[in-house]
Amino acid sequence: MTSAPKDKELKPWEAYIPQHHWRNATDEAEGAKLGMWLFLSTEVLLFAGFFCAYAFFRLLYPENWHDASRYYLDWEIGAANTAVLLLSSFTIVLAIRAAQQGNRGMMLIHLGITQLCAAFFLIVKLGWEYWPKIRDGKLPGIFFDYPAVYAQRAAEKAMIVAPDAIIPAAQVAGDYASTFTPGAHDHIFLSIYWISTATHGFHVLVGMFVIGWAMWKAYKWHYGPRHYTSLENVGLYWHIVDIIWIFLFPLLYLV
Amino acid sequence: MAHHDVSYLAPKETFLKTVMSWVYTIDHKKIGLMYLVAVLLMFFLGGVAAMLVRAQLWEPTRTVFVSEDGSVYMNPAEAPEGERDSLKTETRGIFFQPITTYVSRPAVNLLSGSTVGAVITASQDGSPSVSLPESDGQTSNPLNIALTDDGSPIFTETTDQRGNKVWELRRENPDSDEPGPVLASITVDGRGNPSAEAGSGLSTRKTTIREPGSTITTNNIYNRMFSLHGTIMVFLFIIPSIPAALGNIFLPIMIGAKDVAFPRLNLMSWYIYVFGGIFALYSVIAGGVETGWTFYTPYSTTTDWGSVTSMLLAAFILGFSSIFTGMNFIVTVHKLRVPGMGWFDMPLFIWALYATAIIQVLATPVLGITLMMLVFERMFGIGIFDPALGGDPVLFQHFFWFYSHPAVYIMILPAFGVISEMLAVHCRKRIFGYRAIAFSSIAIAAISFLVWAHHMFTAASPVANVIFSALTFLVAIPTAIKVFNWIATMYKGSIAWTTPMLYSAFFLFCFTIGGLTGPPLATLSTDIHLHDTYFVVAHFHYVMMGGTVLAFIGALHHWWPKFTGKMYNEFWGQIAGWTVFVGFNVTFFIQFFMGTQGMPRRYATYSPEFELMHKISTFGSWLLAIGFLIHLVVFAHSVFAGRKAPRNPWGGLSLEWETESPPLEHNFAREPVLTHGPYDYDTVVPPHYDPALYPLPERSDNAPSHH
Amino acid sequence: MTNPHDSIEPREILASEEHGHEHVHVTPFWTMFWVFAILLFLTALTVWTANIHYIPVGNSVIEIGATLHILIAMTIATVKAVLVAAYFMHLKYDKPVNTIVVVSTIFGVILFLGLTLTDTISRGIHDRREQGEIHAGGDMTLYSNPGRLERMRAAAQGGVEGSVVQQSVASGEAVVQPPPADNENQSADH
Amino acid sequence: MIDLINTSSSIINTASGALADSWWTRMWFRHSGSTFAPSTDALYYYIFFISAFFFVLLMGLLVYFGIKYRRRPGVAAPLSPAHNTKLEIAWSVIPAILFAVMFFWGARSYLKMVVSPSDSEVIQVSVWRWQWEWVYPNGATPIQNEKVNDREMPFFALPVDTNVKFVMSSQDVIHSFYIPEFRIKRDCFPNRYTTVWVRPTQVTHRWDEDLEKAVPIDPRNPGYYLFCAEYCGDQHSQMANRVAVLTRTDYQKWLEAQADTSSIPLIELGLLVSRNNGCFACHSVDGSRGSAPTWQNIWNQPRPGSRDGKVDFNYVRESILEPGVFVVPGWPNNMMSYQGRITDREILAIATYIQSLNPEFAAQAQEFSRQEMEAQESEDADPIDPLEPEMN
Repeated sequence: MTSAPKDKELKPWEAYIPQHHWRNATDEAEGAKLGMWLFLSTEVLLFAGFFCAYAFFRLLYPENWHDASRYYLDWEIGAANTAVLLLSSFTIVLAIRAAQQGNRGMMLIHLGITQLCAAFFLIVKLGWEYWPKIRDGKLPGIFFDYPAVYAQRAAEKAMIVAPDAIIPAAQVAGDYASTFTPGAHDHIFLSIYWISTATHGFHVLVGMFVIGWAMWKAYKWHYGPRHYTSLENVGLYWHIVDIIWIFLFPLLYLV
Repeated sequence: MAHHDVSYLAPKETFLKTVMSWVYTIDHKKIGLMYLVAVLLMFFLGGVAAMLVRAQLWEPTRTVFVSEDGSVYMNPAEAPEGERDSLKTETRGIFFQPITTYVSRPAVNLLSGSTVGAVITASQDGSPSVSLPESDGQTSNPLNIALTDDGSPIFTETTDQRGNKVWELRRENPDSDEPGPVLASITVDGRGNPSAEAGSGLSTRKTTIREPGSTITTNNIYNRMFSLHGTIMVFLFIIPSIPAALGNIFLPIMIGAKDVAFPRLNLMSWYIYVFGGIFALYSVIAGGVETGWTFYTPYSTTTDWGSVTSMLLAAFILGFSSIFTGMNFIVTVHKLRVPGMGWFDMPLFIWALYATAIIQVLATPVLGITLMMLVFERMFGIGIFDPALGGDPVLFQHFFWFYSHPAVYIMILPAFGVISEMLAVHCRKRIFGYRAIAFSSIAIAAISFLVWAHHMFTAASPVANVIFSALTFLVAIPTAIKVFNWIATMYKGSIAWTTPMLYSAFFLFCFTIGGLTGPPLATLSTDIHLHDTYFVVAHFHYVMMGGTVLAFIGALHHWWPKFTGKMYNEFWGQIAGWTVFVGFNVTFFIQFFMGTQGMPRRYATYSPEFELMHKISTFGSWLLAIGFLIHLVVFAHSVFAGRKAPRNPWGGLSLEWETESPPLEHNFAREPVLTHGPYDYDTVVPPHYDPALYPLPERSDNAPSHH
Repeated sequence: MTNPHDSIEPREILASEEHGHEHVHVTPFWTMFWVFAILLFLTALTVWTANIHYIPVGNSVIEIGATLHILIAMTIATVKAVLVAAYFMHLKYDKPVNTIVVVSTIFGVILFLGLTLTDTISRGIHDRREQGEIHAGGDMTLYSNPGRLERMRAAAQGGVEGSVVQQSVASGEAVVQPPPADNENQSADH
Repeated sequence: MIDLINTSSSIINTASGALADSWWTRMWFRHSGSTFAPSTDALYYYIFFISAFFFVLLMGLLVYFGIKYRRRPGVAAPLSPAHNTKLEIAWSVIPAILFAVMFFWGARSYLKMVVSPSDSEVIQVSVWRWQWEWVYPNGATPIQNEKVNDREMPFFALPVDTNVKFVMSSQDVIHSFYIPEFRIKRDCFPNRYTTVWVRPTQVTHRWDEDLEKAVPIDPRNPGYYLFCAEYCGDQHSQMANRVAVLTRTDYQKWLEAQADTSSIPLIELGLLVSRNNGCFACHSVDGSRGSAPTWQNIWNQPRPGSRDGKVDFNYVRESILEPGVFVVPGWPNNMMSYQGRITDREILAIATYIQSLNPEFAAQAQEFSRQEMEAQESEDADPIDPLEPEMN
């Protein structure tokens, strides 16, 4: 074989050659993707632990669970975060599309939007959800401050001056919060809320790091029509974070 | 030309470079070899714990009568007439004496009515010291103790009636020369354990600095030993033993690949294993766990003893190592088979590893989340598993066994794989029912997820028990099929009784016993009686040790020439094999009878009626240890003085026998071409094997080997 | 690490037919956009259905219970997840092996949840709890080691002012503070 | 199918009944003590003989092939088929059928263990580290003790041919209620009740009027064991108690005697009650160090910070009923409350017993115990005020 001098103008994605033990780049890309899917399946089974604990206690204490969900959590915040995560999933798909078309600018823009969405998600989570809960003693397990929560609830109820006629109407409107009384197992509900959302939040954080890494590689021209395997895998990871949230959101915030 | 044409074991130019070539290696063979050394080390550690467990059970812990000259009597009447009055009673087991003091710093806190106090401490040899409270920068003496010029308190040293050394701290008596009342005293007994007492009649109170775990009884040491044995053997030895060590070395070679799919992930898996191992060893050093390897709540959430959290984190981390290995193997098998190798051209070891990898990937994450939740439970009291907070301990058992039951198939499936390989090679026979064995591996992997609650027949609800009992029997069928196929493979073979073949036969013997004692445990009413007794212990060891460990040792001999390039001593290998086999059966067979007689497991002591059986079992464990030590010597001898191994010492047909011994850095000089299946012993003379030594059967066309 | 392809010129590889994503399916923009829109719509639908508890029918109302709610919400969530997996995650266009991985994962999750709940549902803990046989969680007086809970609570609430428990710790009394709503379930005779 | 199982199980039941007490049954199992034992054992033997058949078959083939087809130089392995569909189907289906029989049979006899008959006598079982406590229907907890492996442990009796249901709950970690002779086992959980029932069939003990306790009929058979089968910590292996089966009449006499502790002097009763409640698992009486303070010489010792400031009747009472209120500094607060499981007289007895452990106060304790006994015996005596004897 001839050994021509290397073409300095080749971009990294054009010059990409597979690792030594792969027969060709297609095999390598498919193998990497299969590996990623296997990793995602471990993620799903990891979260299955939370879902199983959730289902178990929900079946034990259905009313308590339902009321706690409506009282302690704001569905507006959850819904906003869901929408943001869906948007970020969409933009990362567009980033991959940009890579397939060799459009580095669009790729960076879309990855940037994804990063902003992830940051938005985390800021909302920490600032608007975690912090007020920490302040009010709505913490998991034995950290749950029943006296403080009861006192707070009593104060809230004192402020609701509700004529009898209004309450059924409020119920019809689904405003369970107005009749809520803290239950005996709120601390377990909040335990599951905290550990599952914190684990999910940790995955979002990890996602931000890997998306940042993908942005750096995109900036350095590592992704192009013929090679964007790791970008695709980052996308897969990000989508699974999204899918887990799709399930966590209604379970924790809505029903 | 390039240096990847030399053996993977070949040293580099300098020693440092050689070391670095192992530290940074992404070569699956080096990683596998490092795994192998590590798991053997762990096997040794877990084995020592097992020996101590059996030693403790040599005889029950009893009250004995000790005379002044140290003679021991079971009954005071046995003592000579004159000594009977002075007999002291002592509780003793054969091996572990009760240790009453763990922390060597007993202290007496002398509170003098106000908040200021002084702490008197003694070191292990009993030498006392007092720290007095500081006030206004000067040492005050609220207790009126006689002080020396430099301010240190004066102790008077005496001896009590028993001859123990006693240091006394007395209140100063300024009015007369008579010593004042005793404030506190420190006594050091014959064994060197200091104990401190506050004097009576004073406004003092006794506190002894009792750090958690300050009293260790015989039982407690025993409990740590069996927990140590369980955790080490399960998480650090048996799960990585065949897949991560031998699988890593041979899976790519046997499918003709240069490496596993993700070599860097493979290296990461190894370092994660080391990292997890460090956590586990730290836990052992920091006091060990006494929860058993199952970590049942609420025991594990409430025990203050030892370092449970560290062990939980260790198992959590080791889980990732296992997951990464599994992912790697699945992708490797899917994508890196040599051209022409279809799924049914793969050696059965690969099928077994593939089935194992499926379980590793699907089950291990649940263990991860379970242990994380348990760590949270211990640290933050989240109340999911802790009944005191409204949680449910049975939920924990479900979580735990959802992983840990499939985990026993992670342990045994690779053993099935190596047995298929060894039997075919050493019987020189096409494996009987190739597809049945291959599919039964996958079937076992699938069914293993359906049966976990048979570990909970005394805990779960009756409805669930009936469902799980039925599902449990499903897993017995593919397992039975495998055993029948292996025996059928021997039919009309040309059986060479080498050490690997010997171990295959031992495996068939022990695993059949282990398998056949499964149905009484899957059947509900008999399991209720046998649950948590020695019957379970014996069954488990017949499957795990008689199955996996014997297969592992056999596989080590089978592939030893290949991955080390040296032959081992056949004669001593077989001697050691027979010792292990006899020792194993002596140790564990008697335990079936203990179990049906109702001897519960995890007992530090027991009723005297079980004594003979326990003695036999303990005796067997010594034989077992001797057998393993002979193996160790044989391997060491082979490494240092073994003769060079040929490429294909057994006449095997799978691809690993085509390459050099030890293999090249990239396994093959050039990509191998598949010309025959792994079990075509009827028609093909194995590569690199003397055709004169390999007569082919009459009817075949005596096709020459492809070389 | 050594690369056996060192001696091979990159262009040669490019010239060969073994390209990474040679025949890859380029993500169609509008398909993805519509999937995204449907996902947003389904999110809104989840929220909307979750907040409807009664459907007025003439003079009466039909009640939507918690079970029905959870079924509706989970069905919608599953549809969303399938959309994300099929389109965003490319399962629809990929080799079937990835789909097999996903299906076996879901199989594993269903087994885990399903078989665990077979036990926990059928043990009838809920009924017996209502008959007063079983004490609800949080009844900490039953616990053998109240001191541990005290210590953990004290540690947990170290900085919180005015906490009842903190006072009890300070006064040296190991008073366990059970959740007030649970008082009627406690019994002293255990 | 079920009929077939019924028939076969009854045949085997008869056969195993005939085998009872042979060396063969003795080799495997302990006495068959309940109605569950025969069917469980019979099923076990069914599985055993099937297993033994297959084991002998397979190992016989292994050895035979191993010898017959051992490698000979220059001799080829003869051709043989690599698979045989009929054979393979046979060895898949036959085990499946045998397993199905095991499952149905096992599930049938198991479900009988689950549902207790409605006429069962209910015994409340409470368990904690490391002690079993049975509360009989008349409210009694046994005062009879028997030595089991070096330890004095409470002795439990059951009536023969009577359905007995145990309602069990644990106070701390998981324990498991296991009586090998009855072939029953069930885990006990904290915060939850589990049940198990049994119908004993063999009388092991009789009521001895003179000794006022149950004694073995055959001295070589001192009764059954009650084991804890779920690992629960340090003294897990020492949670063994004797369980005896009496005739109905003897059982009634035994039960009445257990309920009546009034004839036992306080110091003696204190020792009994402490034993039965597992106090000695943690507290020693000889000054040696356990996981709780010793009782030796503590009477009248100062306890600064407690209400009375020293160990007296009030202090002991409070420590038993509300152990968390004052914890001796330096010791872990891990004692559970005995509120509701112990009578006033028993508390008084424990306190007197502790008093008697201090030589200085031993005479005082004896005297008080004697006075109290006299008061018990004279019918019109006022009940003694436990705070009365507190003299300094």
